[in-house]
Amino acid sequence: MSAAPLLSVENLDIAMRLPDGGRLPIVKDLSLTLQAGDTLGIVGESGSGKSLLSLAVMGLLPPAAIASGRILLEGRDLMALDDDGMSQVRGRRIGMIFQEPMTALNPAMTVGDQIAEGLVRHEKLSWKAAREAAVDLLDRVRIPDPRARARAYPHQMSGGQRQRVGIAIAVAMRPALMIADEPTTALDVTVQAEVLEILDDLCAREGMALMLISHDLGVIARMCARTLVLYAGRRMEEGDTRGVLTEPMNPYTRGLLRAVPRRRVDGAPLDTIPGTVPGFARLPEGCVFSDRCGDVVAACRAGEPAWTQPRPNRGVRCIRAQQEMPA
Amino acid sequence: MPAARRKSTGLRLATRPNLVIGGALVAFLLGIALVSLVWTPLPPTKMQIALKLKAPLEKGLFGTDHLGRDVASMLMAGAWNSLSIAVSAVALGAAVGTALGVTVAARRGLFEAVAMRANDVIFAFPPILSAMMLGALMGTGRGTAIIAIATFMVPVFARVTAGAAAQVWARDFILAARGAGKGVTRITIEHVLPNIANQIIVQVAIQLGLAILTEAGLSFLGLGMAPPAPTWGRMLADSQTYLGTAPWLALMPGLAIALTVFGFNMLGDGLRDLLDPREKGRT
Amino acid sequence: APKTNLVLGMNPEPQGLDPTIAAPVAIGQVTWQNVFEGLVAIDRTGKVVPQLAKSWDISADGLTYTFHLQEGVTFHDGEPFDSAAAKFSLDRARGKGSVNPQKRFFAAIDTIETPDASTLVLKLKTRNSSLLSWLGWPASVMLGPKSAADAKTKPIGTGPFKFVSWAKGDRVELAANPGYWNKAVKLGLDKVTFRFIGDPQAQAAALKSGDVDAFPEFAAPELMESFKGDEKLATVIGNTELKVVAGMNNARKPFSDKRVRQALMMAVDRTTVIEGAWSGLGQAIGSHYTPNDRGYIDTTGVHPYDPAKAKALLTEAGYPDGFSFTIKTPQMPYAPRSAEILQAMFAEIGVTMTIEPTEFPAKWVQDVFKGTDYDMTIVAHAEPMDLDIYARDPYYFNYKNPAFNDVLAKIEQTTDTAEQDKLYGEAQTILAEDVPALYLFVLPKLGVWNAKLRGLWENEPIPSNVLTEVHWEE
Amino acid sequence: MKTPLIDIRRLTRDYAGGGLFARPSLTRALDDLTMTVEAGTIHGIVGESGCGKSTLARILMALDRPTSGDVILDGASLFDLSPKELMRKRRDFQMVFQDPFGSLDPRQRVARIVAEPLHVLDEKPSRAAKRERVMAMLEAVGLNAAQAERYPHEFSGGQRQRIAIARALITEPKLVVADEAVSALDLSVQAQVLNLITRLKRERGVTFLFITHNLAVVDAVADQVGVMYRGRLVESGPARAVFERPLHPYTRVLADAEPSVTKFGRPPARPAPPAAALAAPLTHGPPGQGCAFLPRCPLAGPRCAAEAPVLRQVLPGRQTACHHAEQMLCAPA
Amino acid sequence: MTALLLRRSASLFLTLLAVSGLIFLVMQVLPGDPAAIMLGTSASPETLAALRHELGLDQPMLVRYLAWIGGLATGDLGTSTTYGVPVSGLIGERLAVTLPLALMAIGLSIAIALPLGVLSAARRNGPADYIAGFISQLFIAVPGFWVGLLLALVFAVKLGVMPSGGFPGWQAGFWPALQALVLPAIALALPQAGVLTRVTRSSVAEVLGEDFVRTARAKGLPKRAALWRHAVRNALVPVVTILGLQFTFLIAGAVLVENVFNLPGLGRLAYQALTQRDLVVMQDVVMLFAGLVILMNFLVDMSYLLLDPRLREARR
Ligand SMILES: Nc1ncnc2c1ncn2[C@@H]1O[C@H](COP(=O)(O)OP(=O)(O)OP(=O)(O)O)[C@@H](O)[C@H]1O
Ligand SMILES: Nc1ncnc2c1ncn2[C@@H]1O[C@H](COP(=O)(O)OP(=O)(O)OP(=O)(O)O)[C@@H](O)[C@H]1O
Ligand SMILES: [Mg+2]
Ligand SMILES: [Mg+2]
Repeated sequence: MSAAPLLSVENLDIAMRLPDGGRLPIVKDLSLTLQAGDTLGIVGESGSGKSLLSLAVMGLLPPAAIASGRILLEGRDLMALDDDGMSQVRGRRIGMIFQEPMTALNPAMTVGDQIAEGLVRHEKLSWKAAREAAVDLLDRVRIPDPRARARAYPHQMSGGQRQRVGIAIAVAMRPALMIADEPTTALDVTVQAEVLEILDDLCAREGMALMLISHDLGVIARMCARTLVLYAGRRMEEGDTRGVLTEPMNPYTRGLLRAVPRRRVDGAPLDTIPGTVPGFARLPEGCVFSDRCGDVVAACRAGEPAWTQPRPNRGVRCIRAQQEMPA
Repeated sequence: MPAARRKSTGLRLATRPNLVIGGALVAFLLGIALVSLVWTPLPPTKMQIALKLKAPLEKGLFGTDHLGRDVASMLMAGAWNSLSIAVSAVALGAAVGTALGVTVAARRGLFEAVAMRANDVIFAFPPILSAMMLGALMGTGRGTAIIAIATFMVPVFARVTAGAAAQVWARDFILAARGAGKGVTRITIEHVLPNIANQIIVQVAIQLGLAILTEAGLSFLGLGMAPPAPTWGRMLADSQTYLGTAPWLALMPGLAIALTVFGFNMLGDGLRDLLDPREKGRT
Repeated sequence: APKTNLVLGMNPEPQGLDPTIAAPVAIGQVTWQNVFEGLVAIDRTGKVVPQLAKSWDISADGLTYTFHLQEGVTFHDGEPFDSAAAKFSLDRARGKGSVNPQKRFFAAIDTIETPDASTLVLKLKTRNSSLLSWLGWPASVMLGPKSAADAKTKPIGTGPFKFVSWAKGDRVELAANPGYWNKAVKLGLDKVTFRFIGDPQAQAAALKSGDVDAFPEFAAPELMESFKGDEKLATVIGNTELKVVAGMNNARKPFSDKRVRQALMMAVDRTTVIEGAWSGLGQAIGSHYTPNDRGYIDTTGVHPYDPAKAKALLTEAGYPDGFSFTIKTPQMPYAPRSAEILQAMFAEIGVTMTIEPTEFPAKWVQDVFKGTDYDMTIVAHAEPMDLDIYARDPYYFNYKNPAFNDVLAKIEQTTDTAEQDKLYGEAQTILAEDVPALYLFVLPKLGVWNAKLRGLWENEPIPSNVLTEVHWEE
Repeated sequence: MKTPLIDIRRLTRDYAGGGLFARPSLTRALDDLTMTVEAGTIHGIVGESGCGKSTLARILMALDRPTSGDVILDGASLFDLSPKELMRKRRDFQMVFQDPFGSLDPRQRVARIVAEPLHVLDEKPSRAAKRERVMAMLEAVGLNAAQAERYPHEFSGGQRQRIAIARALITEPKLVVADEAVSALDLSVQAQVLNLITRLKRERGVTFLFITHNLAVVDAVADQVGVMYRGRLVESGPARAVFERPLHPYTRVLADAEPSVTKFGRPPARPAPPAAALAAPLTHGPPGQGCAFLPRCPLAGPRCAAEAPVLRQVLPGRQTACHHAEQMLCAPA
Repeated sequence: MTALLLRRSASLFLTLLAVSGLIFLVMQVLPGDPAAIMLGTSASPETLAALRHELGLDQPMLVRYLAWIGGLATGDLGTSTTYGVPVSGLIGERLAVTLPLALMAIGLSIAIALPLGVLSAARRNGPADYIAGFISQLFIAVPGFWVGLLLALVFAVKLGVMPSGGFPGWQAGFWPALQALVLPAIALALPQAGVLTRVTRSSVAEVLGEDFVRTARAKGLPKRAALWRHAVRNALVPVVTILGLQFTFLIAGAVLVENVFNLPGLGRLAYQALTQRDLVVMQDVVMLFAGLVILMNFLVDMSYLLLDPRLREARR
């Protein structure tokens, strides 16, 4: 049976409503598909709309955001679901780990209860059983002395510990799709490795699909079979991770790779992408990256380059990539 | 950018019914209060006993009271008296109470213990008692009424702000400000107050209504403004026994008070939304 | 059978129930003639009638009063009432540590003798024509030597009703006294509840809902109208002794000038004051005397309402542009209302009056009554026939008129009632002419009670709720 | 040798834990930590989550007081200063917080937030000068002037962190404690910020205490590095040398765990640490016997259980707290 | 914990002592002589002196103060000068009315305000919010004694289903006594509910913007559950603050409503004692108020600790 893909996002646009009544488009014409067990990495400049994309999938966009397009989970249009319907999907079918460990937890509830809560709600566990399960989950995310820590409040934990609690909340119900929005930003490398291991495990053993947002290309390389590069709300490049990271076709991807921190023996500064991210209100004409791109030509400014698929499993938005493509 | 901001002010107002309605109401009331200083349809204290207890429109816009005075004129003059007392009292109470509250939240320790207990003591005195004390000490009149009302608002504001401020003090940006070398006072002014402004504004709006009503109680005891100066509160108190025979006497000041409270509350809501940057994107 | 219980509403709650140790009128309104009785009593017309003294003789020089007491009378606790008890009561009231609010009543008494158990002899230092009527007052009632100390909370008297209970702040309950000495009295009630309700609206609601059967002294004249349509309720407007008087500090300028006082009096239109302050229910007076007092003469025409003349008089007195002063008004409803009207009327003749609300009784007594630190005040004088206050020194009016004092002294010396009445008329005329205070009106007694209720006093020669004759009609 | 800018001496910080109704417990966040930071260097601190890095930062900023121990900053003991002296001193040390969301006042515009520390300057700059400095600083961290009038909630996490960095750098302090300052930043901005930091060090002699768990970042900018484990310093030395040739097994674990753009997919299976290691409570008592890293250590021997290793010099400029440092020296990296 | 309790008790004791001193001083400053008030206007100076002596008013201030607090310490509240009965009994009777009344009113106002405020915050700027806002503003704007009059008019006079006022006492049976308190409780509760609604709304609205509410939603909690389980609890600190203030207000300041319903409550006792200058009762009642306020604040402070674990740690 050629089942519908687990997640398919079609032509998603997200705009923010402005106080004066205007709209500021952020995410433009974004499409992606994810099969069960797939691991997709999303990288991109800060503010490029990665979090908005994940929130759109969760149906938790801020009130000021307006989304259009389609988001299908196993063929069901999530955007057509009401809140109760979405509640059945959230947590259970799609779990989410948030970027912000410090504010994402309820300060007035013990972490154990915050983990247990979803289980009580969806798995119909008793609180006692759910709390037991929460202790196990804390253990699984490598929190030492989980039984005692389950009774701690978020403010009593370090940032990393809180983030692991966030992960425990998200994996509690073994969702089919996990959206992890920079889940390891606040973690040290050993714990990061462990957490990535946990996520890897869930994907491998339970066929969980993973949408991992990170700007750490190392993490992406470690975790994801495929990678999507976003810039200013647009897909810039997509393909298998190894291909994207070793043979980037888009100048932005190349810029990113050059900016990966490494020791410079000569003491020279690290490579950066020149300029700053333009505000969404004043994106350049044509290609959104054109004003920072080293390889820019006049045609880049003429119109937004189309999304092309030069190879199977590889997509890119750059006229130079098209031009350089062998016929 | 600032230019663009300014241009859209009109648009932004249109999306804020609270602010518009509240602002308009308050402006209207203040306008009336100011006009009453130079003009009322009849002198508000002019009695025509022969024309007493006439229904609205039968004599004057809102009828006459038990001494034949023009209710509409009294309402106008009352607007000035009531609003000036209520606004000054709340301003005073809120200022002192908030100052106390934020200081308590900032200093804690012994100061907190002493200040909050002192607060308790003030609050323990029934308002009437403290009002009478004040009356005994400084005579009666507008000033006494203002201070008496403010006195019992101090603990209210102190408590509300102390609680809210303590929560703000627990946030990280306070740490950043301390790291920047800011003292307790500066942090309080620059960070704590703006972040608790919401709750203060809501309280101010609520307490304004209460202040008007309290002034009525004080006038009743002879601690408010001396007659014949009309205040809404006293009009309400005086009209109590006419509820059955001349309902408009109670209805008019009652409505005026309700409108004022409503107006200030709306304005408070609107201001709060306006001041809260996070609200800006919402409709 | 008709009902035999009564719920009677009152406004201020009495603070304590012994009328011989505290002043509030409410004490007498619960206990006088119901629980406690005097040697003599004052009846519903204001006449002195025998009570525990069945008769008396007054010596020709007026210095010896011999009372013949009722026999076989006992207090509710069984203690007998005899001349010893009577002497005890009077000594308690006039003795050294006495806190009787009317101690002056007994000042004239020199000695008290009890030749036998049923005879009481009072020897006076000076003649005193008021003594007999004073002995009828609540402050002069008879208490038992054993029970007197606790009478404040547990009143025990000789009256037709016994004290049962007092729920402070809410009610006092009385029950008929089966062993009442006066067999001529047929009580119509066996249980009486006094309920204390302060708010006029609440009073009205209680009456309309039937929670209270009677309010002999209803508080708000403007609400009387609302009972008119109610067939179940009867409204009765009677007389009281409550004279609303705007007293002036006669020792202070400009009130020390008679012309000024007269001008102010002429600036006042009493009818309008009554209309505005008390819904037209009340009677204008021209001096400190009510129409139900003996020897009353109408003095309202002495200084009739005449603003033009008032202004002329002021000019004559040296105030062509008027002057300014302050009136200290207590918070009882009649006072600020009347004051506001006076304020407007004075304004007509160019006099500016500032109203300063003054808490009653505490601050008023201190500032005005004791301190005489005031220009003008306004208060209702409750005591009947209290003309003598204008002769007292000190008294808050600071009024000094030897001619007036002479008249009063003559009254005291005279036993001939016709002569007395004539002298009272003279005294009234002097006050009306001199205007030591602005005489405004007598407060009416606004009675509202169940239409089937009979026997309550319509008038109030003395503040009271005498229940002896009260009964329900079928 | 010149005196170090910061001299941290036997710093210990205990947190009283336990709730209102629970039994009180003690968490030792810093355990007898001693280290020095030379002026004009970038000194990296790495270590696992919860090892006390932020606690150290707070104490250095005089926002918190140690249970025992002392910090000598620029020759003066930080905790002996009068409040006034401390206030003046604050311009010399600034901090960038780990949490870019909580550390910005939601009710203030960016320009105001960034200008905040300026008030400790002796000569108060004029409004215009202030503004100019703020704008320059914003440019320097890769934000544009238009954004100065916005509120923090209008920015993404990375953008907010740049605001926080701008705020820390505006007084041109001698020392900046950067607690996870770049972990929320995307690569190109991270590179910009790192360049900015190196430039500030080079051109203005600013000293950075650079706390991070990202070894690559430390490796890229730090001159010196200290590795912390459970409240203690377990290794220190020149950054390059430490990562190339770790002298403590924990440093080795760290280096191994670092993901890299050149390592695709799941790394070869490593022996999982024994369960006991993870169960060991972070709340540990007073320094007891044995090495804290013992349960996770591949080199653990009997001595490690009996005797807590102290920090000692093994090579010139390199210190470690491991009984087996020599063994590591010989083993292939 | 015990140390904490000890410290709190010590501070409590000192506070009460300070309060007692202040109260006593205030009583002395009040104009009006209790004896003069009791004896009315006809009393002679020696009568007055006699009464002053009987009441102990002629003693030095310090002696009277010490006698008073000495009595307090041994549970003897003294004897009312006007009623002539022990104050303890007087206060006890009044508390039996006022306490249940205040509790009912508070319960009622919570029952109205919490759902209304939360609903308002959850549907911010929607029609429900505007309606709830209007209702709460109406409650605030209309004075309680007015509501009382209206209620009495409708339920006692027109319908006759409730007593128009007065209090039969608990010995008259639980139900009649309770019935007498229902209308006054409503009259008291509505304005309080109005205030509470607004505080709840603004506080909940604030918390709803926090990230952890989003986390809760991401777990799959429906809006309502996220609202009640996560947002409301974190929004309760200001609500509880107001609640504490209201409770003490209800006990001490409900004179008007007690008047309208003719209830023998503490507020009226205080007012009566004040006008009669029954200083003994005054002192004791105000002392009781102070004690209640302090107790209430203690409870509010404790509830902060329950509600917000972050506040449990001593800061700095
Ligand atoms: N509530 C909001 N109001 C206005 N603009 C917003 C709001 N939330 C996000 N934005 C804008 O939308 C854009 C995308 O934000 P988003 O949080 O998705 O970025 P991101 O890719 O997740 O960045 P980061 O890597 O820093 O987390 C940003 O430019 C941000 O400024
Ligand atoms: N206020 C506190 N009360 C109790 N324990 C605390 C408190 N703050 C921190 N801790 C504990 O102290 C230890 C060190 O915390 P710290 O925040 O310094 O760690 P960190 O190294 O900064 O971690 P991360 O990298 O995760 O931010 C942790 O075990 C933490 O749980
Ligand atoms: Mg993001
Ligand atoms: Mg940290």
